[in-house]
Amino acid sequence: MSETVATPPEIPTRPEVPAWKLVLTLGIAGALAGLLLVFVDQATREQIAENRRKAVREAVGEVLGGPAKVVSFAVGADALVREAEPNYEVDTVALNRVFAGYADEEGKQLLGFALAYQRTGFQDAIRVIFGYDPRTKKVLGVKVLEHKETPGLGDAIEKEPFLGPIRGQVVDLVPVKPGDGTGTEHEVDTITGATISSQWVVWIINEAVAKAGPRIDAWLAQAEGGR
Amino acid sequence: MSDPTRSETLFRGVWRENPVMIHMLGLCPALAVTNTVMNSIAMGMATLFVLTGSSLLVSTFKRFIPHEVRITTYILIIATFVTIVDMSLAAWTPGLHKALGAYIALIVVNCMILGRQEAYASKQSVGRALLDALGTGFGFIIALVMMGAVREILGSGSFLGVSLFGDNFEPWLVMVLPPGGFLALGFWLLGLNWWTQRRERRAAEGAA
Amino acid sequence: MSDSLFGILIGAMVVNNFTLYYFLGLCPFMGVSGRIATAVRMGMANIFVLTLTSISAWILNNFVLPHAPFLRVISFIVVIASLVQIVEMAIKKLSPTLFRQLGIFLPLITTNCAILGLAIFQTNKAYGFFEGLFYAIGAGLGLTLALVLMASIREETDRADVPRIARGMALVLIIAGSLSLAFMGFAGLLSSA
Amino acid sequence: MSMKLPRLLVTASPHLKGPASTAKIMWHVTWSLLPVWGVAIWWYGPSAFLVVVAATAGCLLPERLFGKRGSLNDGSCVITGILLGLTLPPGIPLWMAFVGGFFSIAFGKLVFGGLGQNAFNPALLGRAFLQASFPVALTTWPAGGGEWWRLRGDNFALPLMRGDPADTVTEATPLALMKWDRESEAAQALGVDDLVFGMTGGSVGEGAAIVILLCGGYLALRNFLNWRIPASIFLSVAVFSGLLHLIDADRFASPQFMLFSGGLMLGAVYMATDMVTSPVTNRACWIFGFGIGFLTIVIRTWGGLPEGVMYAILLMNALVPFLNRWTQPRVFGTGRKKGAPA
Amino acid sequence: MRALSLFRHGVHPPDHKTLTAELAVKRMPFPARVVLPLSQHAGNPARCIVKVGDHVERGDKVAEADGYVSVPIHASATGTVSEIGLWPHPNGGYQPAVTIDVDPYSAQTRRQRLLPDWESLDQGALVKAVQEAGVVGLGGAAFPTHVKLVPPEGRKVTTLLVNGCECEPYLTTDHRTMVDYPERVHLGIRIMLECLGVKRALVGIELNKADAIQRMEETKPADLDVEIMGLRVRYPQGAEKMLIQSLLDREVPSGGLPADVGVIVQNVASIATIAEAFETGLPLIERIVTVTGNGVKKPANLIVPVGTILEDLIAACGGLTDDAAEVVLGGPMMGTACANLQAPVMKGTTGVVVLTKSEVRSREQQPCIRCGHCLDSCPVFLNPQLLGNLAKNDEIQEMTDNHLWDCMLCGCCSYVCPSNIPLSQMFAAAKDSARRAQASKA
Repeated sequence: MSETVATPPEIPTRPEVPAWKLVLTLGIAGALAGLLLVFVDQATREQIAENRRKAVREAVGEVLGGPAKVVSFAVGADALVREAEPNYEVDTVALNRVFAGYADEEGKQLLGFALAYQRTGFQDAIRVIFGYDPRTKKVLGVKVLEHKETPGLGDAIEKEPFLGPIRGQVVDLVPVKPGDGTGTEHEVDTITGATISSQWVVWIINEAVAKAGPRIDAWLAQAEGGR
Repeated sequence: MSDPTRSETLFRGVWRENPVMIHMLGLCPALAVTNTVMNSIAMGMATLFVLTGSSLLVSTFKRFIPHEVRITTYILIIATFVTIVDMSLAAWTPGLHKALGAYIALIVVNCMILGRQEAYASKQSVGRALLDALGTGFGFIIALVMMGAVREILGSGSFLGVSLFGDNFEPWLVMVLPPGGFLALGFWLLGLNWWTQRRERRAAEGAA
Repeated sequence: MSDSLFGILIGAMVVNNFTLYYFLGLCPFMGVSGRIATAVRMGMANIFVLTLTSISAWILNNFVLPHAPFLRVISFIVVIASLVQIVEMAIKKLSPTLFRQLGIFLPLITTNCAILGLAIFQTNKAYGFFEGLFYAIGAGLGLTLALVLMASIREETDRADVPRIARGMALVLIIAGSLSLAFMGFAGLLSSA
Repeated sequence: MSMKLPRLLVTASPHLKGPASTAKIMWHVTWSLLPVWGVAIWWYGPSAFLVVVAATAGCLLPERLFGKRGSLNDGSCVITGILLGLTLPPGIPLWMAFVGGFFSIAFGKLVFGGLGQNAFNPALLGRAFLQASFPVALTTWPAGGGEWWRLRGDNFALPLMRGDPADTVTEATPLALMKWDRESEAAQALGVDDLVFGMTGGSVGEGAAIVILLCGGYLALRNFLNWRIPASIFLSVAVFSGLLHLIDADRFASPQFMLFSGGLMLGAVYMATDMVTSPVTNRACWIFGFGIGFLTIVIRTWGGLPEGVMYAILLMNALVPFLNRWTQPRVFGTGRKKGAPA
Repeated sequence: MRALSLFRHGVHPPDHKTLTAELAVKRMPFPARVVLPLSQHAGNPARCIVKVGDHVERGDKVAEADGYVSVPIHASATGTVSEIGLWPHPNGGYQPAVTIDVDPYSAQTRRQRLLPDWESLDQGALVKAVQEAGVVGLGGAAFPTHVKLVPPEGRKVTTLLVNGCECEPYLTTDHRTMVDYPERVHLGIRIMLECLGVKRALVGIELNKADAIQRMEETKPADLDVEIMGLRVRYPQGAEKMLIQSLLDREVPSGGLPADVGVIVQNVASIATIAEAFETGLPLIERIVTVTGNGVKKPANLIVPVGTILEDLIAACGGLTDDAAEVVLGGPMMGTACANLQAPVMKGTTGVVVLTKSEVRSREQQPCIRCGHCLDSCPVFLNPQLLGNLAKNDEIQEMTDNHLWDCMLCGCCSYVCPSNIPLSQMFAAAKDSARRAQASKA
């Protein structure tokens, strides 16, 4: 096999173009492209950000069972930092933000916290948001934000038959095979055929609680103590 | 070479020189996002938009683009259109944007688009370039829908989201998974080969 | 939970193989996979460019793009293309042998979706410098693996009496589909427990 | 001078022919599968019979339609069908077994040009296709016990429709127990004896380890399979799982367990040794088997799936041309060996 | 005595030797005519020096050597040259040959010696005399023996190997030579050692010829450094390279000669013939031929005048049976089939094996299933599977890169192939076309 590099014959008729012309062409093209993009960006940026926030906002509302008021907290090094306005930019890798939902407008009746967290599934990350009541350690509601599990199989983790029964269970959750449960309030029935995917959801909840739980508890103790 | 008619310019890319089925170009999106017909159409439309837009620009300004930097310029133009599509989809159809994911940005490196600029738009009039881009783009959409149809019907038992076989249908999940992409295109090619070869044989028999 | 570097490497290499799972880098996969020797060199060139891409994408992401995220696609493609060009010229000058081995593949790779795909995925996953590096190497190894497997199978099937309707790309796609099926065995590797 | 002369033939040398023939090899393998099938029927009842028949029918159809003339007689198709059937759960709807068989032969063999030219083991490719298509049906393992005549699942589900899960009493396979339910009573109670002699949840042909070994031994003695492949698979599985078991006996299952659980026996003896898709050189056979064992343990231990034999074999199938190329025998009179006398 | 076999692979076909192994060598009656092809040996054909009508006596030269790698041909019976022209050749087709009508009234007696007494000759003259006697390798290849007696420049031969393996099934020529004429073999060895200036000789005999081993041991002269060695029964034990490896554990380098490892190999029948020639003074005009197989009525080991037409030879053995289907000259593994029984016996014809219909029923070729049995059988460690695949696609260059030239066409791969792929035939054809390509390039 010969792999000599064949230099294509120069086309003799093409006139030499001065370098400044090349640079100018690229410059103009680049500038025009940039200009166009800035314009489109201006038109779409807010909408895109809003779409993202909306997704999280709706999810928070869903897993907390429709709170009247939501407060966001940045997860600090050792404590939760309350934010003035609810901020829905979440980083599910770092678990940078949790949300507290209240049943009343004044923020008196705490419904629970919403936590968004992720881990690697079969192919890619599974991102889950769930509501959690720090006082009873109960899960309030679960929603899968994003996953790439097998369609038709692993994607059962985003469906009600699996997620519904998790509601009301107490962390630490223990995944069990359907029918094998002993009836304790820690148990979650996994999905036949998608056992691992469903176990991952359970682990995500456990890990998220393990990670942010102490800070939530601390905040709660402070808030209730201060009252 | 005789000058092809306008309709030839338009229809050539649609079927006879279909970018995916015949020339094997743009395979990456053709395999990656065709697990439903809707995704196929969306991806096809996005590509059509980028292709038509850049063909128009390139053929309009072909006089001013020096040969030495033409590829870079084409890429710049294509990338601009792709970014526009990307942001627009993200803003107004977030669901679709999520389904297509990074593959929208990857339209930039779809060899079909760059190929059309280099081979056609940079040499022809604006009108012809437009026809050619439309033809090729529709050809691309057709190919993607062909893929999407097979994959969605078998893989989800539905077409454009409408269930075809009732609730008890057992979907062939493999078709919506990556292997299904390869297999579906392989299956189409087998069929097309069978068809063309049969036609050739018939023609040969007719001639004899 | 963040993945270990080894996990990222293995993940990019076999679990989410760029070619067989993400359909990236299909042009060389279909075009250059006729011979093992060529496939190996193509793979090497790919690893090299992917690594380079990962580094430049990291630099862009951290120092340039925070100010203008809408320029991401454009800047990735332009920077990568020119970088590869420069490296190509440098190799040509410094080591003609290496150039003969890898050089002719470099221009092919520049407009290869795997390269841009890597840059975008790396950005989406918010990988740091070393994570990105391992991701790139894993992806490159995965591409090489797929290329070499494909090439060695094709060297066999070139001599087989493949039926007329399956000759050419149809068979290649079915082989690729089979490989992709086989690679499904790696699903979830290192991510359970 | 006239001697009555018969018409004489002229053929090329050698004029003698060894006893082996392709059809003989294939039919021997087929016969040797019958005891395995028999044990399966004894355990899983009519379902085991039906599933294998459906898979075989699925294999025969495309071969008859698109194959070369007379290629049905070489027996290879029947082997593919029976092997595919043996790897399926007994309760699977028959139409799925049929589809799997069809895919095996049409896409796993005929597109490559028929017998001898395919790159992947057709039966396993069909199995992988089914596994990817119908993961739930393919991982629904019926429990033992009950009346022998009872079907072990909704075998007669209508084509394209899903089986009725209510018909099935399921049970986890030992490997699944070991992977996800290690603490459970069922896992604790599981002994290697059960794996070797007893009936555990699993595919049609999984339980008959001893019979498979005996039949494989017979085939190896007759040189109808290369003994190096199963030998190296067993060896590498034993070594790798043994090492892991030594490191942490609580986390990693014992080598005996790894050897006798899942489809390892069937895979090592009948699938990996498929002549077409295994290497031709003996050195490559060792590497091939070693690779299968290693990948099996990797997938079983760290992968997302409980069982990896099938994928391990398919992956190594893909490597076979490469292995063949790199293990060419040293031709007589070349290389380092002593040349001139001292 | 040790049972040696250091060569690996090979095959073990049923040997069918019992048909003739116990039958002592007998002389066949002179036929009505003999036909002497001018091309009976490897190298240049001999040049005819008689004309039609000439009267020739037994042992008279009818054709002389044309060059160094060539030997003369002698009349094998007293009679008249009746025809010089094309005649069916055992290898197929027609080739120039001298036909002698045998004088029915001649006594065909032994005549005064034509060759000098060997003890009076020096090395060079001895080699010349061997050429003059028309001796070629009688094991089948018919390579002129005198050429082998002069090792190439720079190679020192230290050992003479005598090949008494006769690993081909059916044949018992060498076997009976060793049983019936062991003294002659030992004398031949003595002459060869003298000729080569070598002290030591090893005789390799397969263990299925116990009587031959015993007779050779019994008659071994005390002053001769000869060792008789039993070898495992395995085809192709008698191939030069395999024999050298089994007896001495040396590998002849690829493309090299036995002399490269200090060895020369001679077939036992050739050695006996040299001894006989110097004993009787007559050149090589007759040889022992095994006529055997289930297709022949009375199998026998016969001393046959070179040039005897196959039809006569077979008639002398009772004729063909009704189900005879194929006549093979030489052993069934490497011999060539011959459909024209007018073809004559040549110097290199070791045997005539007649196979019956049931033994040669043609087997349908099937696709290769990559079982690898051919690799396990190839004595020189080729990859016949790969080579066959390349041959099918006419990739001759690739084949030569994969050591096509090391193939000795022993037929083991074809023998074991379950799919009946005629591998060795394909390799022979490939070698031919490679040779042609080389020739046209040159």
